[in-house]
Amino acid sequence: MADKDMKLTRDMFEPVSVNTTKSEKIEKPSLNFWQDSWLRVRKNKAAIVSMVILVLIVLMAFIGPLMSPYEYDKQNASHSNLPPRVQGLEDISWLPFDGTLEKKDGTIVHPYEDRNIENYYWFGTDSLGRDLFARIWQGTQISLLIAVVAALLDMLIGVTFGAVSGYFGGRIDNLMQRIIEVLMGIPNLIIVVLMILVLPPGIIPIIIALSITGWVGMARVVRAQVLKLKEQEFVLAARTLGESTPKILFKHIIPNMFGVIIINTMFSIPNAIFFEAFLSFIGLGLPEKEASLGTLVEAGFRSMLAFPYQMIIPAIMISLTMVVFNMIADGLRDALDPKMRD
Amino acid sequence: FGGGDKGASGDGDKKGGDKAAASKELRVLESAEVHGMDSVMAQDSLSFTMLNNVNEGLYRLNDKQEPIPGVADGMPTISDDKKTYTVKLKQDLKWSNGDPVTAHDFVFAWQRALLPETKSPYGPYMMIGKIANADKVYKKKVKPEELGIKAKDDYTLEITLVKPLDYFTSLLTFQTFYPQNKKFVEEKGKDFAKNSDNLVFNGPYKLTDWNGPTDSEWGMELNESYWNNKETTIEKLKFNVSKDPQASANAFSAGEADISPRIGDSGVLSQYEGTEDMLSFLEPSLWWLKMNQKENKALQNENIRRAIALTVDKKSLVDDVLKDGSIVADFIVPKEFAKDENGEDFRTDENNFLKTNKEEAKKLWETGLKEVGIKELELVMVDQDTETAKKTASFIKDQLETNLSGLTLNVQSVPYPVRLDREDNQDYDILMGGWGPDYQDPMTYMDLWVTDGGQNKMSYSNPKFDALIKKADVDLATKPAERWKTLQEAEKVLLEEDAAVAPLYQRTANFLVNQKIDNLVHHDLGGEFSYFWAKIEE
Amino acid sequence: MEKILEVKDLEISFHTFGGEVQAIRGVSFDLIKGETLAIVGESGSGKSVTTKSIMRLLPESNSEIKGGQILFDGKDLAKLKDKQMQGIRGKDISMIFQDPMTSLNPTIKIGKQIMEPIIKHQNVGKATAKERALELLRLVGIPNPEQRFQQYPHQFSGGMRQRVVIAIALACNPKVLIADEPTTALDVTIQAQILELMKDLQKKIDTSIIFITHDLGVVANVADRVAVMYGGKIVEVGTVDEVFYNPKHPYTWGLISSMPSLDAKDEALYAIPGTPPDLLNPPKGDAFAPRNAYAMKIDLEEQPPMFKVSDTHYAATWLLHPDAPKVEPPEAVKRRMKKFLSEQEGK
Amino acid sequence: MLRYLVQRVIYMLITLFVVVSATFFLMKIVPGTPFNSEKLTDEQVEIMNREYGLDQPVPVQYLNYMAKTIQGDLGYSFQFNNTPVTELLSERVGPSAFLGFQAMLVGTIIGIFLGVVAALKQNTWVDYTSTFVAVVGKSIPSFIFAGLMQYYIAVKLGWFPVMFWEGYEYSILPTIALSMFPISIAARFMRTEMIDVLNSDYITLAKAKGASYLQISVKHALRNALIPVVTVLGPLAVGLMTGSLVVEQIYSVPGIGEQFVSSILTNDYPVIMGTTILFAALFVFVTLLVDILYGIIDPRIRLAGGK
Amino acid sequence: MEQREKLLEIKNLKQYFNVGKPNMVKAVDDVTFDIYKGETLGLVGESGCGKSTTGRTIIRLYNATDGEVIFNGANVHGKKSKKELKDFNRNMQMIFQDPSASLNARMKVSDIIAEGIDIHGLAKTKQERMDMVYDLLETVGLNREHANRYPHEFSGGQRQRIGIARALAVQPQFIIADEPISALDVSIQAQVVNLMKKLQKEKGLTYLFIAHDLSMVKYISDRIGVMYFGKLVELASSDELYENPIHPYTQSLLSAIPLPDPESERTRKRKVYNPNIHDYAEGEDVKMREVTPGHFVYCSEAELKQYQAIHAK
Ligand SMILES: Nc1ncnc2c1ncn2[C@@H]1O[C@H](COP(=O)(O)OP(=O)(O)OP(=O)(O)O)[C@@H](O)[C@H]1O
Ligand SMILES: Nc1ncnc2c1ncn2[C@@H]1O[C@H](COP(=O)(O)OP(=O)(O)OP(=O)(O)O)[C@@H](O)[C@H]1O
Ligand SMILES: [Mg+2]
Ligand SMILES: [Mg+2]
Repeated sequence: MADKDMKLTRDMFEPVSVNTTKSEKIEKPSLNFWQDSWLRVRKNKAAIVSMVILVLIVLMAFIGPLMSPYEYDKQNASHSNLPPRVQGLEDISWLPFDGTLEKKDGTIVHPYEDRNIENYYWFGTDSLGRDLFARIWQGTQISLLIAVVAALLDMLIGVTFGAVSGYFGGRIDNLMQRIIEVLMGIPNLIIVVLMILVLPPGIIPIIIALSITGWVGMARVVRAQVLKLKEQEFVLAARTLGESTPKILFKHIIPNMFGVIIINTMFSIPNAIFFEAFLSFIGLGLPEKEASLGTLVEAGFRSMLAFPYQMIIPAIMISLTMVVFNMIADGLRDALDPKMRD
Repeated sequence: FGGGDKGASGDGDKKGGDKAAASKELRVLESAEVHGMDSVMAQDSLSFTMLNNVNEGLYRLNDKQEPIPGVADGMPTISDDKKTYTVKLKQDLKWSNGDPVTAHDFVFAWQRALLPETKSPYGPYMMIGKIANADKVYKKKVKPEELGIKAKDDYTLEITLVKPLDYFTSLLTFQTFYPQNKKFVEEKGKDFAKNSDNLVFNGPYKLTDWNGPTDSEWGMELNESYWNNKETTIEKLKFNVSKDPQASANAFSAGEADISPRIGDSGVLSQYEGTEDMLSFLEPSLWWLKMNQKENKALQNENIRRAIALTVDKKSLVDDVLKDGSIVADFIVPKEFAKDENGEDFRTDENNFLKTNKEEAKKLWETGLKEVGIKELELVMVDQDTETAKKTASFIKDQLETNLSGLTLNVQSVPYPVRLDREDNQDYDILMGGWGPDYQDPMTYMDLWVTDGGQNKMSYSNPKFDALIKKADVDLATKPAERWKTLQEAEKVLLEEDAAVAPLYQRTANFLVNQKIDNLVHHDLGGEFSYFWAKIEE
Repeated sequence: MEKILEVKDLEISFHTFGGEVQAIRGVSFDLIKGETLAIVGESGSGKSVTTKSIMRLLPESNSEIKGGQILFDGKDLAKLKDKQMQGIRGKDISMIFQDPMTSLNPTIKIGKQIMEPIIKHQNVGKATAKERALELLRLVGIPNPEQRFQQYPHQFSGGMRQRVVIAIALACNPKVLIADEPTTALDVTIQAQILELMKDLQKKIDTSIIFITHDLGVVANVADRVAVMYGGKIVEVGTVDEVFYNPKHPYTWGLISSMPSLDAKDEALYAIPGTPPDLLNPPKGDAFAPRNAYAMKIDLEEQPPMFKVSDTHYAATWLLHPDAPKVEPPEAVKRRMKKFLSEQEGK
Repeated sequence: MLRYLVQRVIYMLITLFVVVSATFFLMKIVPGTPFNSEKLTDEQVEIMNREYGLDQPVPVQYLNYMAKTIQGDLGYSFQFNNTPVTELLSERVGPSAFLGFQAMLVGTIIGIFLGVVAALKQNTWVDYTSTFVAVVGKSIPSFIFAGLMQYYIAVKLGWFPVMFWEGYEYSILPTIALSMFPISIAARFMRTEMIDVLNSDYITLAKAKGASYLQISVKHALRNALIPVVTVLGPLAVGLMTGSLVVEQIYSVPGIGEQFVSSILTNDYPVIMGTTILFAALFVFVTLLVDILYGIIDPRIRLAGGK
Repeated sequence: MEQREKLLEIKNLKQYFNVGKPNMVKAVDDVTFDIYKGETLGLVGESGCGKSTTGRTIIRLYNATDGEVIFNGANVHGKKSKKELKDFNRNMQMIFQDPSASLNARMKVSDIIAEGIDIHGLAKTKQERMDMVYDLLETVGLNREHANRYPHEFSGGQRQRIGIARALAVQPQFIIADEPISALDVSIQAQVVNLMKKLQKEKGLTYLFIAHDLSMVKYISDRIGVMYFGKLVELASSDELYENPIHPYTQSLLSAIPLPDPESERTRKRKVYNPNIHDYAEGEDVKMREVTPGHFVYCSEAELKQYQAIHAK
């Protein structure tokens, strides 16, 4: 078995001294948690595409209102309800940008010609003659703002509450869990309406309304994680070293929940967008002039059949944003959740 | 499964509309529930409509908004001082349970409506100051029997007024003045009007399958004992609640409904623009901006108020924003509402005030600001949270802020009860509101603005205006022509001199109605429709 | 000696985020009817992957058999269809896993879990299957089998669960039983019981066992032959006596001398320095070379072939090459060898 | 077991009590009056306030309310001319509960199916499609979805009635609209759990027994994966059964969701309170139910609970 | 060896969980023993018998239900000032079982090791801190390049050594090692055990070494305690225990260990322990009794006689 056709010279059998310290060397480049996670996320094509779209949406939310020649809140009632018309695309009839509108009975109307309007409104105008292109991006900006702030608040409250409840356990935990139960028992519509009616109208009461019950989910997840982590040996090790409780929470426990926290926050963003739209639907959305995707889509819904573009474009925006956030959250869950790791 | 058993009757007719029309049944959508069928307690327009169709007062309105005899046998005999009305009743009218309809039923109902513990929203409001002794009865100073309505005999009523009221016959068509079957009401006690089984009817139809104020589905069928049902073709009606305008329009389009609720959304309306499906009525209902003059120095300034009133481009508001056929209102008493004996409209083409004039407004604004000594002004505008209101408010905000430099308008769209609350407490600077008539006379709009008037709620006070109203109300009660003039003068004071309120538009009501339905009669007062005159074209 | 299973030049890779993990790099061994072959080696050396590949239980999504054959009954298992494989699993070849706490389905009654393979493979009715299952429970020494039959796994202790798993594995009298660290998670006393049980049963049904462990004590107890794995390869194979008393591969030396013997107390234990090879980029030469105190130049260049020591004993180390210098094994190994040599002479 | 149940019920009652109390006081902060007529005279308002006890200090009102509630008297609606709240609720809760239940059923079945299929065919087009359906189901605001379905399926195609609540076929479109959310939630959760379970040791053992694909997924994996899904779906079911304003409004379903919103917007205190009690009771009940269900699905918990 | 200094005295230690609930566990039930300065006390017993709980209660991770732990003459449990606590934390440290769970995955190795240094302010400057970390890394056989890496990049043995470095950072006198090698590969266990022995020699450390691998325990320990169901059943020097196990449980335990020697395995006979053989009467005083000098067994008076009789033979 030993004889094979290879040239073995005697000197090859000289002992070499192996450096055992060298054998402890780690060849792989150092990857921290984030880099490692990023590698995983990168494999998820849907998440990556979603991230790119999200970046585009965010960019447009800020640039969009400036790109349009019209201001988002500038009314021009005589230009109301104009369908989308885009320079250059107006002659391509299968694109919905030719400035025409089909009526219920199938007739095509040409509002721009009929009303002698020279302007181009890329996404059309609303019932007060405001440019929908500018409004939609402005609305996206506001919706994102509301959603992100609400999600961050959820995170802040939820993590603190959950961490305290889980870490201290016992009676404190019991009490805090009861509080959560009660909060979940109170129909949150009451709380939301209350906030919106009691506080001056605007973005803030909506954010507060969203956050006031929104954090509960986060708190529960965090608590469950803390219960698990606080028994972990690295936490015990920190305790035996004499680490203080807040430091244990912030240095050891919470960083190890980043994955879960991020995933949850990512999921609460679309939930907030959704809820804002719902508030608009029941007439408790942002006050007029301001636009959010919720108010836009709701206004569009009212003229869904007459001016479909007024609903469809914001509906696409809102759905796209939600899809994108959900996909990213899903991707992150697969990448960050240790449970899903192979 | 709550709906299952109920649906048994309606299950077969999938394409309800067409089939229903053929079988002389109409399917009607309403945007709210019927809140109550006790005529004395009713306060919402749907309840009024239902009552108008299942019950009958002394008179009812016809398609020209004129009173015609109902329970009454002919028009009233009016005394010379115009304060005493004697009404003969038809002799053989019956309630649906077989009891006769008598004069006592009216006396009972009226007294009941007035007593405070009944908590009738319209009773005291409609009677005090009009019916003799109403105030005293209300304050319990005299017995209810002292109220100015007496049954001379079973079929003769004598009604005494405090002062002459030209519109009184038309007022008698109002549902609060309907008769109530005393025996039945007392027998049922708390259960009265709880559902259709606890009701009696003396009108063209009987209410059926109505389970009470929360019911979302009910019907009407012909009342065999009604005196005037020979020519009635619609034998049955089916009502459903549908609160979403687009959904209602969808049901209509799919043939599942013959009559939609009132639709205000221009987005929904514009789909039906120019089709025969749309039925529109110019209503005597007026919308305006109230300007609270209680504490706000700026709004106490007439120039500023006028500037605000002149700025809003009302034409654009009705044509471009509302797009529902509403018309510009440069007045406070609506068009096509009050007519004098010759059929002349109170509203002439001349007496228009506060017409939109942006340039003028700018100047007035500058002057006004100087007078008050400020450069900038921030005002809170309260409006209701309905779609139309919000859109209008947004338009107004834009109009005002663009034209009047230095003005910031904070719009607060609130639910109805909150709006009422804030109006009551005068917790607003500008309030977008409106008013519908309670009776067919300009006064229903004019006396709102007298100093400390119950509905003033904006601290407007001008002795000259008060004097004119008082004069019209009392001194000229028997001189219609002069009274008319005086009221027109008062309107001028209110708008032209004081710019106290800024009228915006007079509303048009729009409904989708199956083209086969003819002669669906619409009313300006009380109930919205009378169905029993309607005909179905084949 | 009848070969029941033959693995030839098996090569298996995993496709991971980091790249291709060459977990098995040319493994060959065979299993003789009725014997127990123990596979030892450090964590990650490829013991489980080898055995899982026999059962074709490697994750489909990212594993790949790159080469070699697994011959069983004349069939190459590596090439069988899923359906055919299902007919072999549990019937001809069955398996016991390391962790008895997680290998039973927590929501299904014990009895049902045992009956499953019987119904599947033996074409019998429920009643017969139940009979058989009860018999198996009795066989693996579970008291009150009738009552236990109706219970859920969480009502069993760890040792009892492992017995149940063994019962499942033996349900169809398999020709080959693969036990992947069946006692690692158990207490020593229970481990001893389980080992006795397995040996007992093996005699009764005459099955061949592949026994994976890294506990050399257990190997000494159960094995007829031993294969030592390192870095995805078998580096030494022989009878249990040959491997324990006359090891040839320096890794085996390290393994054996890192165990404290009950008598030697004060001398430091021999510790293999360094860390296991990175199978993402396996070294060019002998995978053990970087940790090998006896490494030679050639170890860094060429992978050693299997050198024959005796008919049953082979080792893959260049030290067995005639040209290699004679080296002294560590003290603990020498002590063992002495014993072996004296016995050899005795024979 | 009995002791455990009794303890749970006591906790439930305490929670309920706190929820009701909190809601009572919260509601009193909402501005506006419950008597929304411009025409009522001051005397009438006073009489009404007296009659409803609204002239008393809030704590007294609270005690009165609680006393009555315990006797099963939830008061009368302001908005609906004195209809007893109990009557009102019992009339409205039926359709909502029916729809919610049906949507939950349809939603979970479809969602679980999608999730299971996605997990079994992980990273294939099946998985991606299922994920896409789940995400989209969660991403389109329900009023848009309900509105579009009404127009295109009912009006244009005429497959189902446009609206109303008169027979079984009337419940189909609302059910579909309502079930989108449970579908997506169940699908996503199920997929995660299923993948997790499929990677567990006992599944490997089942494979080693020679069990087929189908047997493994149905007999072994499904039940174990269901356990965590039940926790999410429980509260979701409460949300659905207590009515959805959007769907009820668009399809004209006489349900409690729409009713509840309007009662909040019109300060109809007794109705708000009544609905809250109903909601909270259902919530605590479902929480208990979930725990019991947990025990049925998972024998480990059954025993722990019994201790 | 007679006048050895006691570092730790454990007196009637009890640790019950879920007191008052139906699922109460007496994890540690009236355990008494001493640990002398510089020695290694091994603690063995089957899974769940309370070894870890004993260790964790000693180091205050749990509040003892009853009993005393006296360390350096002071009671560990009970109220303590911040300073006393810090002192205590510096002097007593712990090494954990699971090398991957005992290191915070989100922290760099340098920060993990330096945690104790930071808490107790042992380094004045950043530089000093890093130097200490490098020192410790080298002490445990790693090198300074490793300081900037994350735990998951290390093998099990390396991680365990990082855990040891973390414990050493505060220069403790006493270390509780809770199964420090059970999760490691055989070939790597030796690394850790050698290291621990080396450190003991160099720094005069005292260990409580918890394990269930008896051959390793015997190798490292001076004395060994055997636990069974929350009770200490036998305590003796390690040679004595192996040669003359007295308590039947100990005998059974020893007879169950397979040795890496095929020859002896072929002949080994396993003894089975049946707790019923004791047959203690109600209220009988069962406690640790010294059978021969330094050899304690948990038994009744009658059993003591019996054991001594057998032993005398
Ligand atoms: N599913 C997988 N994906 C990627 N790599 C894998 C997978 N399964 C095993 N490996 C790799 O294959 C190699 C061999 O693993 P294997 O499980 O066979 O080791 P082992 O010898 O059984 O170790 P242990 O004693 O820890 O069980 C390891 O390097 C491991 O990382
Ligand atoms: N926090 C706790 N709450 C309740 N019971 C506990 C807790 N910690 C341990 N126990 C119980 O106490 C007993 C002793 O546990 P311990 O971990 O000390 O055993 P051990 O001897 O270390 O076992 P192993 O060898 O498995 O580590 C066990 O029955 C365990 O279930
Ligand atoms: Mg393995
Ligand atoms: Mg332990």
